[in-house]
Amino acid sequence: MQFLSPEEWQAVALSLRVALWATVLSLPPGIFVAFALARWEFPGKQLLNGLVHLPLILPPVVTGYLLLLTFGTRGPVGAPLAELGIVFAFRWTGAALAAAIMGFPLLVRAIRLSIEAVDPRLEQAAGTLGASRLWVFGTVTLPLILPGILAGAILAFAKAMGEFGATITFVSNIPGETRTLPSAIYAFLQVPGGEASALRLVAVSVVIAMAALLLSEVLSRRIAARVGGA
Amino acid sequence: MQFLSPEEWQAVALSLRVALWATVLSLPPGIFVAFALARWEFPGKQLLNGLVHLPLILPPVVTGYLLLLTFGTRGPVGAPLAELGIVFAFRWTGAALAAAIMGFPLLVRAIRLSIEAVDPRLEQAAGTLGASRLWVFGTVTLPLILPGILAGAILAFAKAMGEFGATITFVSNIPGETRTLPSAIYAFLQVPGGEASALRLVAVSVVIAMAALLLSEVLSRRIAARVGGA
Amino acid sequence: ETVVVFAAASLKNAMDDIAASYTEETGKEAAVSFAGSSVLARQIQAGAPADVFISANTSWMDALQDDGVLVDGSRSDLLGNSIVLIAHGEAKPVTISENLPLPDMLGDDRLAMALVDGVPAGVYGKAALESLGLWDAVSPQVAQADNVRAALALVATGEAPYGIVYATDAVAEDDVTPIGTFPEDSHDPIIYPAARTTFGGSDAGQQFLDYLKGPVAREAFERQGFTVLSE
Amino acid sequence: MSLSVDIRHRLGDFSLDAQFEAPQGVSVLFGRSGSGKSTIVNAVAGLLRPDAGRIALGDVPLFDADKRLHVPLHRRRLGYIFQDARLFPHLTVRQNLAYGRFFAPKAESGASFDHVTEMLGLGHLLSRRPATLSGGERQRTAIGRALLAKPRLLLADEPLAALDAERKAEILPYFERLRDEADVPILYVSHAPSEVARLATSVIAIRNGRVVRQGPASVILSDPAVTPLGPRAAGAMIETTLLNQHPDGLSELQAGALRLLVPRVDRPAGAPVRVHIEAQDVMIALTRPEGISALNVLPVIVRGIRMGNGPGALVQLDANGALLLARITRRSVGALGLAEGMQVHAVLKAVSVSRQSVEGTA
Amino acid sequence: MSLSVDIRHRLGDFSLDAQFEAPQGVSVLFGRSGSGKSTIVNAVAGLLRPDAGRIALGDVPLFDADKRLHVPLHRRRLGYIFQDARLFPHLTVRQNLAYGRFFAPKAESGASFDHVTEMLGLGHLLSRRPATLSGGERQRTAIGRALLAKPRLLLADEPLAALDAERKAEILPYFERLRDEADVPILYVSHAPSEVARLATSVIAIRNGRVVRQGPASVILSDPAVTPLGPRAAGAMIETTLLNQHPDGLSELQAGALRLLVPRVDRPAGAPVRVHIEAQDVMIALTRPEGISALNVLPVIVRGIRMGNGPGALVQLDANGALLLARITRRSVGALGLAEGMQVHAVLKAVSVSRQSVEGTA
Ligand SMILES: Nc1ncnc2c1ncn2[C@@H]1O[C@H](COP(=O)(O)OP(=O)(O)OP(=O)(O)O)[C@@H](O)[C@H]1O
Ligand SMILES: Nc1ncnc2c1ncn2[C@@H]1O[C@H](COP(=O)(O)OP(=O)(O)OP(=O)(O)O)[C@@H](O)[C@H]1O
Ligand code: MOO
Ligand SMILES: [Mg+2]
Ligand SMILES: [Mg+2]
Repeated sequence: MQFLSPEEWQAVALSLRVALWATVLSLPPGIFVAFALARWEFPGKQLLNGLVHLPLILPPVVTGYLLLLTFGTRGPVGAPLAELGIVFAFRWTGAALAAAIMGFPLLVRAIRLSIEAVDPRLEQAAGTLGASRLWVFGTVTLPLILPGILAGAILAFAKAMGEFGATITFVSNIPGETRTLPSAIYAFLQVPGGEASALRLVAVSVVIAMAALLLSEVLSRRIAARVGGA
Repeated sequence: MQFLSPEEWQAVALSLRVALWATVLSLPPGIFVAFALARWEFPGKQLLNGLVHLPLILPPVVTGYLLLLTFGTRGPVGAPLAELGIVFAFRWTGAALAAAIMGFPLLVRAIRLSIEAVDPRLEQAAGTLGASRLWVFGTVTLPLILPGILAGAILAFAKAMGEFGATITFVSNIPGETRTLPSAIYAFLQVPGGEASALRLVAVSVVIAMAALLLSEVLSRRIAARVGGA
Repeated sequence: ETVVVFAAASLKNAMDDIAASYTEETGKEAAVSFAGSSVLARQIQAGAPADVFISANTSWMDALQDDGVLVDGSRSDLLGNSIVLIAHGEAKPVTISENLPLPDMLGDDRLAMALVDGVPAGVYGKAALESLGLWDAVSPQVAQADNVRAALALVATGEAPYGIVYATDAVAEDDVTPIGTFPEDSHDPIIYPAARTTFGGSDAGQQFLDYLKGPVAREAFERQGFTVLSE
Repeated sequence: MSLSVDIRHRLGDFSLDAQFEAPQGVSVLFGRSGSGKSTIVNAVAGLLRPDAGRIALGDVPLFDADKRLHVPLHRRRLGYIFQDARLFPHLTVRQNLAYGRFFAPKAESGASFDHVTEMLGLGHLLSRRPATLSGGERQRTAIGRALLAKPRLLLADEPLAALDAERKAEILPYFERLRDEADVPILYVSHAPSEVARLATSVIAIRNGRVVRQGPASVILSDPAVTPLGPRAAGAMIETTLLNQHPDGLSELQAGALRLLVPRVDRPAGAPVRVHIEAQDVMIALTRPEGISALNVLPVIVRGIRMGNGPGALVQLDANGALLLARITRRSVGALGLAEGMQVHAVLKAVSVSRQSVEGTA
Repeated sequence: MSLSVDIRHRLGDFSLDAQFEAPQGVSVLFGRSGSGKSTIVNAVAGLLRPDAGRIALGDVPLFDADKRLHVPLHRRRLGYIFQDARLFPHLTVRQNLAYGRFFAPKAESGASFDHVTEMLGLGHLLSRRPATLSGGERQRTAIGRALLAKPRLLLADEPLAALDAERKAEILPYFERLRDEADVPILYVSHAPSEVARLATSVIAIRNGRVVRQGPASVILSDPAVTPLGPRAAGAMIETTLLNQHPDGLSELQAGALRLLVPRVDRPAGAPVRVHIEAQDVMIALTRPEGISALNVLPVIVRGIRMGNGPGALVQLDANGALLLARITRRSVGALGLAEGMQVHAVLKAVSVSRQSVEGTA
């Protein structure tokens, strides 16, 4: 007997894909927004900050509902995008979008904290050596905040692996396309006798997330050792 | 016509109470765990780290279910506590517990990052001046990580305001006792045409969370100004 | 060609079996998306590519019909269900009527239900208690969960001594005993309507809808305790 | 290329109002702790935007409050050696050194990597990271990093404070060579009189955010009325030519009719050599003393006498056109009956014209 | 109370193996950048746990590898003045200063807050935060903070490197007073010969992690065979008694038959005064020179001559029991025909026995 059925494997694979894409694609905007919030002053800064945090504050179902309204095939953003062939609704891409948005506040917060911890005098030193702001960012700030980025990314990844409410509300729970691990777990929990199956899937998702966590610890320790010496 | 019905006001007040308590009470253990993870080496460290992150990884409903099994009046932890008069089941205290646990990984991550950013040489300097580890922590580390604590606390608070799945599964939805804003929003979303009512409550929860966010920004800026000079 | 079915989550066990045999017999895939009826209905309103929708209550199906996203004439009442009073552990059966001493049975404890203002099982339960004149007495003690299974879990763990759930949910849980069924006339009939949506491909949807009314599906539904309404 | 600074700026209680020209060569900003030296350097570097005024490097304006011009720091191409090294903790010493080089125009020539690492004794540290370096090693790396960026102006904020005397002596010549060989003006903050005496082309004395005195080092350091470096360090700066090398390790220098014997200066005959003679190393004798270990005894004329508040006095002496300062006691002024116009002898020990105050200009 | 250190430790390629005793007074750790001075100080402070050996302060062991003893740093009660100030950024200057005081035993006496702030010129900075301080202001605050913690041992890692000469001159006396008045040994890292000459009771010379020479400052600094401070700073340390004050601002000192005129020393007659005479400030004359500005001309006997590799030589002179060093050229050694046992005159300028090398012991 196999530990997981083919359908369950499919859910595992899908969840991994969704979480990975969600994390990877939200990194660039996450870093950018974190930097803007940490270092710049601009009108609407607090609004941006609030917007970023919204998915954390709202019940996930509400976020999912808003996503459905906005990015659905009839939504104000989803419709034009659909014309361009970019469809989120009821696709795994939509699951990734939902996961990315739900993880975004975690990502941004973590990165922002570590940007704020970077000594601006080091960046000044890089500036005097001829590095433009962008270069300073790439060669000094970015390497120094790597542990923070890693921490943020792992949080976002873990969140993406566990995200359920917004995902199921936005893209439903279609096997092979949008049925992620948590959706599968949810479905099992809705019917008599589903607990055992649910627990198996929970175990799988815990193992994956723990592995990611451990990896990030090891990486971040290695980075710290490089920077901190010893 | 009032914007919110008395019952809805009750939900708002309850959510605030739950989120505040969840945040405040999870701060001491959060700081402690963050410090342990950031600075100490001990067997089971990775296990602790994993455990802290579990609520992030698991679908909230699963977390709620596990809480029910553990902290229910008949659970292995809930039963002895109930003898002492500490009851979580169907009480707002249980909602606070669920919110605290769901927010814990966010809190710990944020604090941990800022602890890692504290220059240990400052702590050494305090040591040479006669401060024991505890004093060093209280007089040097803690003030320096205040922005991180604030960031973590606001994340946890926002999360607590939005937490739904674990809360309703653990302590269900009892008006005046455990019906938090998200539970009320969820209930509205279950019926056709409930969107308008749900949106009103969403607006309330957004306003509250934004206010908290803004407050934390202001505070954290003030702290930064104190520490960073200028 | 794959048929996409949106089905209320409480149908999962039966629908999984039906989808499997459907594939076996027709060689066509059936992808069933399980979620709460409200979630699925909203998605269909937003243009979800569902061929067939099976709701756990009539109100959401009514809403879709008003929106004009259902294929005319495709709607039918597929299944029926009943709600039962369950107790934690072993318990004696009771007769559910106006005379049921439910408040005394509860004492200071809670009665577990699904959300009485939203989730179908909770709505039916509340209506039943109201028509029996019990609601006012017990309502302060009702613990509402976000779905029937969560309410069931509250009783299974002993957190609440009693609960009201679907008959179909009560059967498989060892730690609870159904001690009485609510009279059919104490609440609106519990009906699971099914229909095709205008966003689905017509052929596959109709074929699956027909299959749902066939003997294989009937057996699967009945195995889970549902009443099959279609002829 | 020269740097001209004219800025006003407030920082809390502190107000800066500084005008000066730093000509080609090394301009030393000199003043006590908190007088505003780092603030000025930061303004030149572009780290700080002054409230008012202008800063220009040659014809190139770097800052002009009226024109709302503020060239961003990375376009100024200034090598800044910070008081605190500010090495990049995530880069090795080698990568730190190479950092600025990467952004420098490839076409322009500059100090070679190998040269700089060898001179600063960094060779064995190249693969280390800053966290494991000692304070001095860190500062040496910072100096190398700035040098390798091919800067148009070098800013050095007490770059040698953390170094031991030997390292200082090793690194100072490189600043001198930069001053003399490259077209790179250097704005140099220092507390150390020996560094000032040795390096300065011009000195800018700062007090409480104001420039209290500025001018060529030779003028300021030889002026008995100003002793910006404290009385001990007052002295004369004399431009000489290397005449020849003696076999016992001494070099003979000439300035007009003046002859000086100094410890060996490694330059070819004919090379110009600047020597600094501290006032306290000069004694005055009425008659030429005989049987004495001092090798340099010069006939001089007393040009001025300035009595101090304490027991000391500064005497300005004219040695055939070259001005010397002698710091002696007021008692001796009286005992010797010194007066302006008197003909006396200046006795200076050869060794007091130390290696540190001798350097060649190529 | 004296500090005894005997430790071995490895750090990457660097290995430390140091044994020394630091008696009451100021022990200066002297050695070039990267030689291991800070590492030793860190081991004493308890910031670093050496691989092997022991460290004790008087009878109290602080570290003993064999006994697995490692007193935690906060129980060692050592005031540590770091190379980088390490002020607490979230506290004001006042709070930084008061920090250690809070943990010190209330019963014990120590420098008063007002005294320390005044001496260090911190009065107007008390409500500021470290981020707004200049480098020197920061270091002064760090010194004050350590002093106010009532330490049993003061560790100072190049505490004055960032200070200007005037501040140095102001702060040094306090270290001296600490050395002389309080029962607080001081372990002091310095590159600056003038600080070493002035402060050191004993000198510990470090090279590549090894102690190459240690002993009382007066012995080490007067020994022509060792010039730990570089040839320029070699000199003699002479214990004298203040004889009387002259009206023209000079003080007369006596050491046996020796008389010295130095700039005024603010002490009562009879007070002991230690003077440091740098070898380069001493000239040798065969006959007593007349009509010369130098006030101190002492009959001496040549005790030893050490030729250097360059043009210089060190001559040890016996002035009635007090040993002097003179640094002159090899040419002069030849020209004057110097030899051991010869009777000559040492010429030292009064001003060269500067205020900086004169200090009293109460
Ligand atoms: N973690 C480490 N790994 C490898 N080498 C190290 C480490 N820490 C210090 N060192 C080396 O140990 C030696 C001694 O360093 P230390 O800081 O004690 O020197 P120092 O004498 O105080 O120098 P400075 O006068 O420049 O402050 C240096 O060569 C340094 O490079
Ligand atoms: N942000 C600030 N707010 C108030 N005062 C400030 C601020 N920054 C600097 N100062 C003051 O400005 C003055 C000049 O500081 P600066 O760093 O230029 O001195 P410095 O001459 O470089 O001193 P040092 O030799 O000690 O490095 C100091 O008195 C300092 O306290
Ligand atoms: O199957 Mo339901 O819509 O969760 O009662
Ligand atoms: Mg400065
Ligand atoms: Mg050091």
